[in-house]
Amino acid sequence: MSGPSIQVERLVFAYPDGRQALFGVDFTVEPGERVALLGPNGAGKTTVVLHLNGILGSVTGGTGSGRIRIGGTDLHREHLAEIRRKVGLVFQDPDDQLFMPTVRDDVAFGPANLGLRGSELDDRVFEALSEVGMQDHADIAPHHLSFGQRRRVAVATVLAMRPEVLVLDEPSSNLDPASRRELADILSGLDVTLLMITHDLPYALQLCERSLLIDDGRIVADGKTRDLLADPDLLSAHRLELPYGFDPLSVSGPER
Amino acid sequence: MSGPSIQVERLVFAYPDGRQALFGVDFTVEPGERVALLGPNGAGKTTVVLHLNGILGSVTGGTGSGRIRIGGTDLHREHLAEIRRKVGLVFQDPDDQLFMPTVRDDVAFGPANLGLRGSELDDRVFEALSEVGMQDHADIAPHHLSFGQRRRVAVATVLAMRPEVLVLDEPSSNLDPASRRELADILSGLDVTLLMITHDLPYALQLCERSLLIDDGRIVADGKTRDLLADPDLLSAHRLELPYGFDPLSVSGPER
Amino acid sequence: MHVPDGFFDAPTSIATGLIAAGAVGVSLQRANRELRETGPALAGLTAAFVFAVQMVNFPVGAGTSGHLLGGALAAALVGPWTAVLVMSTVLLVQGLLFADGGLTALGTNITLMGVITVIVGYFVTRALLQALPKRVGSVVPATTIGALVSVPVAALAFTGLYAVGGAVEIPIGKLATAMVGWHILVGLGEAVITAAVLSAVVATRPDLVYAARHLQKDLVLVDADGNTSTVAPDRPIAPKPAGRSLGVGVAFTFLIAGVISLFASAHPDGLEFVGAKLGFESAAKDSAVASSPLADYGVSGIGNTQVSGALAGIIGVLVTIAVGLAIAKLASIRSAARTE
Amino acid sequence: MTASAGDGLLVAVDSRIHRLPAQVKIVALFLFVLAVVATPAAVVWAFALYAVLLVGCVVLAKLPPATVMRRMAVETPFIVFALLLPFVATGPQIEVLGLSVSESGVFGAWNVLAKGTLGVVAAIVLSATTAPRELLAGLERLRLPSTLIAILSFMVRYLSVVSDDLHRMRIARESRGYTGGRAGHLKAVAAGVGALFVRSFERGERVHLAMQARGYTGRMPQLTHSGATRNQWLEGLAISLTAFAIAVAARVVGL
Ligand SMILES: Nc1ncnc2c1ncn2[C@@H]1O[C@H](COP(=O)(O)OP(=O)(O)OP(=O)(O)O)[C@@H](O)[C@H]1O
Ligand SMILES: Nc1ncnc2c1ncn2[C@@H]1O[C@H](COP(=O)(O)OP(=O)(O)OP(=O)(O)O)[C@@H](O)[C@H]1O
Ligand SMILES: [Mg+2]
Ligand SMILES: [Mg+2]
Repeated sequence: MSGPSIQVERLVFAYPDGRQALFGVDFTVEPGERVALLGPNGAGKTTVVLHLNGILGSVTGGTGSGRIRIGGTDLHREHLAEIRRKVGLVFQDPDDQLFMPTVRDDVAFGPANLGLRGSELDDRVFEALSEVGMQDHADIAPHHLSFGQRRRVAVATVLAMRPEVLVLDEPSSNLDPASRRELADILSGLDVTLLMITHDLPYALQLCERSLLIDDGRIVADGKTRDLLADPDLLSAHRLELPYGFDPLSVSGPER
Repeated sequence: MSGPSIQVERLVFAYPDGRQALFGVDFTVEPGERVALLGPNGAGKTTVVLHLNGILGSVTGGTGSGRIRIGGTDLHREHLAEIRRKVGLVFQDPDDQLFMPTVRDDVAFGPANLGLRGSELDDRVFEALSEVGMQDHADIAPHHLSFGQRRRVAVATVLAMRPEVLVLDEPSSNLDPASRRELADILSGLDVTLLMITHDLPYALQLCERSLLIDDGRIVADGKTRDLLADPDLLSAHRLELPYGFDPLSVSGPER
Repeated sequence: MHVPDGFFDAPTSIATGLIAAGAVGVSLQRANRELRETGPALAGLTAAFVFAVQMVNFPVGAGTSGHLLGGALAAALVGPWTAVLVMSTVLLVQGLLFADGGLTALGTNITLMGVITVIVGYFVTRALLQALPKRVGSVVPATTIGALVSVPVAALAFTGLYAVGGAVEIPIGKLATAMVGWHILVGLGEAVITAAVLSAVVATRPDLVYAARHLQKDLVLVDADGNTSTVAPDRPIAPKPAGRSLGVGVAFTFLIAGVISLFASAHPDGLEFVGAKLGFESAAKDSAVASSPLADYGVSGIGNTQVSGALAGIIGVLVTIAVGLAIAKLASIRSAARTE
Repeated sequence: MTASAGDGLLVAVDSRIHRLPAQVKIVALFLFVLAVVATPAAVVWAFALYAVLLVGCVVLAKLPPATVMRRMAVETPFIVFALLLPFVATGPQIEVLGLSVSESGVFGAWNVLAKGTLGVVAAIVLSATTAPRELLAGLERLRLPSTLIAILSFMVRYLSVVSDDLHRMRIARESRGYTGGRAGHLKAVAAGVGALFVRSFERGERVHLAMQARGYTGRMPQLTHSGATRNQWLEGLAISLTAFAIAVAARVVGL
């Protein structure tokens, strides 16, 4: 890739019902970085993230302005397919992500579009499902899984595509604690650029060196996760709080 | 109420596609108790909880057996309406819970079914929305809210009914940390019997004196939350883990 | 097939309006039992789906397209009475909000697309279920054929109405030929969609399919002590076993075809009986070619062999049934092989 | 997530017609269409007057003419039919532009076109000025049986669920590298239509259960009180009454 993995400039966006969600968002993520996107409910996190592979925004005819570059390529209509292959997006709601009749088909869908076939495809699917511990559920319909299981499958569908940029919208919510840790292990083992939305600040600290704090459709802070979390005024101004008894300075983060 | 708030005996249940989810669940919750329901993904937590007001199970013609009593009343078809008035249920997926065209109508739906009208109804709606901090969004369509906002409205819809027994399926997931604390404050201020599913063990400790641990459709532990969380073997056998650096003995729980 | 305002004369509109009102009235009473168990949500969803399905204009060769009706599918899913209500609701919304189908023609549209497709679809389905192996999977081929038959029959009924109360006189034979030939193709599309939807529902939630409720397998349960027991599955309202369905279904189908042939015969131009094979072929060809640059409802070109619409209609229905039975046979063999 | 069917075809501007209660508009629409249909096709001036009335409505409702034109496309099949009528209809033939066409066919074509078009435009005015939810309230006020209302309200709601689901499926598909183009999408939708149905079906079921959990017993609580005043009735029916007057005049006076 030439240039930063993700480059967002002056992004402005309003939903079709007229509510403006973004008021000029700017940030850059370099290749290989792991960045957490923090912020209160309704801050615009999901809205930003859905722009990154052209689901929302002017590229698909939405109302907004600004510029997005992924790996140096402008997010233009003609590059959409290519960019969507590069950027793997795990949606906040697993139901948005799963649409095939069985878990296996759903995970196979992406790699099959990349041209994988036969045993190679099966291996890829099995591997992705094993990573999230769902290999025994391959033949079930996704909507017959528990919510947490669906979330795990949703992560697997994207892992199976081996994207260059991995964007996750609250991947750890509804996961049991062990799965949450396992997911962190998987994510920190991957060699990708990572952008992760989360409300779990210790999780952000554990996985991401850097954090962006967004509120009311604007980036209000950008810096080392540890520094952000150590600033109680900043946190409380944006409805963020550390869990009781948690001290960001006492825990080792990913910086080492 | 005469007798325990919730009494579940030998509950067995299979989903229509043939998957058995519960293999004999027994537990009792006394009036005024706050109980956390813990367990890994796919353990059957949601399935148990959906039985408590007759959404799943033999009472509505489902496949299963066992007996459920709410406040001493058997969960029979003829008591269904009464029991549903007593038991307020917040679903795991807010999209299942919100179905009216605006947030206001959605919150008003329950109380209106209880017979409230006019300004009394409006007050009730406003109060419930204020409790979750969504009073400014009353006229918006629920599906135009962010995920966390939808979850808050879902909680409000049930609070507005002032149930005697409050059952919550992962109410804190997708909430920002401040909302999470505010929700805990609201819940601990209510004078109800509480049964709450959560994957957030410190949250369980903070709110609930007692916990049930369920795995593979069976109750595997029942006791003081503090004791359960202090048993690392039990936790790790059922995919539960305390967050890094968290010591259940160091924190004050609700027992005082 | 949506009829606009002023398409039929007043007596026809009023008569079909009365038929529709009667059908809806009876359905309202009878559907209450179905609805109490399953709730309006499922019916509403079926309505939304039928609506969506009617929006899908799928290509039927030569660059033209037709739209599906969905009556047989609705009947299989929610039961015939509720299905009539579902279809009526869809048509009402289309008329009010989408200007699709005129409001004064609402009765006509309900009769054609709501009542006839549901009745034909449901009877054919029930009749075939008698003949097919007694298991849940049989519902798919049975309803598929119900769907396949219901569309051309509705087209025939349309022609019949036109013969009675069309604002302008045109050769009914030609109209019937075009309508039926055309709608056999639409019926094929309808069959495909119906099969796709139903097989998915049957595979995961057989308890949701009204027509299959009495065919479900029992479930095995393990209780707290590890004892196994077998219980009957969730079975809200199952259709009563219908002994004479086959006869009634076939009779109804031919009644419609026959009534139309009467009108057609009364018409001076529609009386040239041509060989059956030839007639049917040219009917199919006409409808594919003559209407090619045009959207729906092509009327076959002029100067072709004059074909008796009634004959073509009956042949069309017969061929449809034959093809349908063959598919049913195949499908039931295949699904039997799969369950083995 | 984007274009939501929940808002239906409403053109969100504020106008006199938008503000009228839905039940008034529904009744007015029915009466208008009845008047149109009852008018003999030969009385051309009556249809011109109807058209003027409708154009007045469109202007009063501040509807963009382009939108109205676009929505008139539903009529296309019948325009086609009407255009064919002169050629296929029987009866005495007349010469038009060197072609021999059926006299009754020409007449019939005019009949179908004029009445159909007026009906379509009138319905467009209703749908563009009334949100689905108001429409429901209006139908309920008009005493449509509650069973139908219940089905209808769920249908309206599920139209947006299903269309959102379709939209989500498309996005989920594309964000995983699907480049099937239009035909490919159709194929994928056909393959996924069953899954989509079950999924929506189960969501419908869960929503119904959620409603029951909040005390639903089969009747939606009346949350809005949109009774129409007498002035509103008069205002709304003015056009329909004019149309009726025209229809009567047309029958009496003739050409
Ligand atoms: N489909 C939509 N239509 C209209 N407004 C919307 C829509 N989705 C979200 N919004 C609004 O846009 C704003 C930002 O929403 P967004 O979903 O990006 O929040 P978020 O930061 O992801 O919040 P959460 O943590 O709750 O998921 C909110 O005010 C929300 O109400
Ligand atoms: N609609 C359904 N049809 C068939 N099986 C189901 C359905 N819903 C859940 N299951 C299965 O039942 C089991 C229990 O599911 P349940 O939803 O109760 O889990 P849970 O404890 O709530 O998990 P989570 O923490 O992930 O929400 C799981 O194995 C799941 O796959
Ligand atoms: Mg979000
Ligand atoms: Mg659950």
